[in-house]
Amino acid sequence: MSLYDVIINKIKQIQDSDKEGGPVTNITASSTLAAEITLLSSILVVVIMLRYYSNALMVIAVLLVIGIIVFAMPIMPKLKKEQNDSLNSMIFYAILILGIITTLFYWGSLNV
Amino acid sequence: MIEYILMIVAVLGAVIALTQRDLLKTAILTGIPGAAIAFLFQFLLAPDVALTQAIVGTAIVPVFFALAVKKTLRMEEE
Amino acid sequence: MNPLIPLMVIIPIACALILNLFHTKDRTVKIIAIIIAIILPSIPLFTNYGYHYFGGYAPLIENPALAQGLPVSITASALNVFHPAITYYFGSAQQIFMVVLGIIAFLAILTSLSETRKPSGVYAFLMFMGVASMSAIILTDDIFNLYVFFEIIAVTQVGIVVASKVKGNMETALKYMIIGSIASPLLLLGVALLLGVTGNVNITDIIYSIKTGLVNPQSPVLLMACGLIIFGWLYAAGLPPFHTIKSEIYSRALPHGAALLQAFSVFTLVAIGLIIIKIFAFFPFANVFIVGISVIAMILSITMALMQTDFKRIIGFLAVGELGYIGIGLGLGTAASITAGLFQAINEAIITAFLFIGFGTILYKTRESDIRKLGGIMVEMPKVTLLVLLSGLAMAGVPPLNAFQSKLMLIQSSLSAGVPELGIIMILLSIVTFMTFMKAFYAIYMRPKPSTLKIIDSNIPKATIFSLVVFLILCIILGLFPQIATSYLQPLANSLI
Amino acid sequence: MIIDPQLGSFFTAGALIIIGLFAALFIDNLIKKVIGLLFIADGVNLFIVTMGYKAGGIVYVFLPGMTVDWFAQNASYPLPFALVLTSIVIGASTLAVMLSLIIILYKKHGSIKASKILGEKGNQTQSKTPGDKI
Repeated sequence: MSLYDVIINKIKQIQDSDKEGGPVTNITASSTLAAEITLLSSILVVVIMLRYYSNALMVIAVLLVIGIIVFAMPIMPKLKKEQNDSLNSMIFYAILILGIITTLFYWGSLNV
Repeated sequence: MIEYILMIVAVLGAVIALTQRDLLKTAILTGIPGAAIAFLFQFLLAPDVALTQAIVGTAIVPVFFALAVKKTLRMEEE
Repeated sequence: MNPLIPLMVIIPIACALILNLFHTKDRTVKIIAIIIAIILPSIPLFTNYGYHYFGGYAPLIENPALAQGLPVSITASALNVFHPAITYYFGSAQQIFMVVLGIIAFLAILTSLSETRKPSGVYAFLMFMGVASMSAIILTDDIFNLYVFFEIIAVTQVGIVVASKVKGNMETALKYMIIGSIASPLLLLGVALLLGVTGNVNITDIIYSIKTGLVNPQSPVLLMACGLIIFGWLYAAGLPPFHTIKSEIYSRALPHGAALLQAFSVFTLVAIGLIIIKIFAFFPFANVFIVGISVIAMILSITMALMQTDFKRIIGFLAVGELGYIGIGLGLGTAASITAGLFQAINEAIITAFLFIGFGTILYKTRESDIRKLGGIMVEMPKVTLLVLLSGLAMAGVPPLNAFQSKLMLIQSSLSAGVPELGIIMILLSIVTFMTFMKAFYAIYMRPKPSTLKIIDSNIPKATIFSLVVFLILCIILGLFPQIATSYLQPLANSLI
Repeated sequence: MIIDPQLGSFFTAGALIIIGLFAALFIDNLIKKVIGLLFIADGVNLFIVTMGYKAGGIVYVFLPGMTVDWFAQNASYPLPFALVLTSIVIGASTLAVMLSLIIILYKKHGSIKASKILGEKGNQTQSKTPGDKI
């Protein structure tokens, strides 16, 4: 069994477990795979941008991201579940981001 | 001294309003922080804002909530 | 003083109120709405550049008659140049934004009037009210005025969603409103902190105070204000964490409503984004943050678009993802990148409206928006299919069309700014955008038709096809002659550096 | 130790904003959630008014007998108050829209719990006749 089959089967398994999405077709599975690859490759490129702050940090972050890729492979179904349409989770993320923004701008900017 | 009492009333009123199980009580208690803030505006040298807040915060908004509660559920669901 | 500048806001508001009066009188509504909608894009064409002071209260320096009797302590200080009135500024960039907004509004209103059998005065009221507040947000130079219209536009967007009869629209509207009620008081708090630090709500004066050292730029309160205004900006534009609700809003509106709603988001993003980079130019972290959140917006929205099965939601997520390009352009902060970002904003507004109205024809024919249940529409309407395909090509940035020019400019400016990674991400994600579009396009148009699909036997209205053709022509013109738009945008970008 | 009234007022405003955010985040009942949003708006209004306050000052009404300089030094700053008037009215009107939407949704679902009626659902939208009148 090649790696592709392993990943596709895992994606299908995860998508089967939530019944709301309807039947799992080849199109949905392969687009999940495409989304997964897009996510990982673009995150890797983003992480490389850390070199403007510090090279060592970039190396550590790249290794960390690669580690996450290997161990938590189908990230996209989980990410989709996280970004659902529930009001409570939307408010939670809004307030979380508000907290992050205020922290970054109020304290972080004084020393950066 | 009165302003400190008003500040405490505003905060406590907000907390008490949110902890009621009877939503109609919540709706009426919403007027307490509204009124306290209106008095506080008067103290903070803004009489015109205080007038508006007194009308909106103590009369209109609680009535809105009470009407909404009347049209929906009186008690909070489990 | 220029009397035409306030008319850009007043005419749509007046028209909205009149249309509300004529609700149920179909013919009157149709005629008035179309006449006013034609007038909308043409006013900015005939307006001279300049300032408009409401009430005529010009700054003292321009108003010697008033300044005569005042003590020297006022005329000699900075008060002499401050703007006492609500000020609207109309420049070349505002001109092209207003024209594009007017064209999109005209086509959206035209489509809505022709696709609905009974034109509704209330729906037209909401559309015009939205256009009016959007014009005010583009024109205003006063940050509190911006907040007021920000609230009006939020309520209008909710109204446009509630007025559509799409399933689940009320729930979405309430969610949008509740989240908006968290975000907009915090934007107001940001405005208030700016007011508290500088004692002013006029943007030009705030910048003057910061530049001339009347205010300490490193004051933490000012930085906090920056953070809160950025939070409000995220909500208005629909960048993360608000990308889910924003795409949901698009998918629960009617197609012409969605075309208008996305134009509102694009222009609000540009207007408030420009204010942020104008006021907080001294603070490089704001730019870094804008670039970061834009990249996150692009990645999250485009990957989420791939996972959706509802084509309205797919376009909704793609529309939010494309906003990231504009954010990157604004955040990089060079003259070339800001020009490219603004040009991308214009293209994005046109192309997404094109896509929404184009895919709206499927809803008109089948009342179905789930791509798993659709198929074989190409046979039914080959001409519209070609137009929709072209809109997708435009969004992906295929050469003769407009987004190619703006994306190329963005990538070039990111290279010359020394951040080639952003260019790589932009190329990668525009390929994935195209792939997402092609997935939906294949499933809807080219797959064999499922037997359960019922196609309603009515022709696509002429007005819809006319709108699509106009959008296509705009795309081709801007793609072949990008300097038409960029020459208008460059002065603004240069003034920001 | 007694704190300055202006500072105390700022703290009250901050407390109201935080109570509001807490209610919006953790209370599941929609009406209470909306009350929380009202408290956020109230807190922000109080914050803005407090900014215009001047300790030991007078109300910003120019009475005969005052000189311009004395008035400029002692009057409170009226611009924030003008903003708050607008903001109070906007808050009340958006509140009315939200409550009416809640009433409509209650008639549809028979519940006002956010997790029940605004919870996680499928992403499918199905359009009814878009041609119908609104």
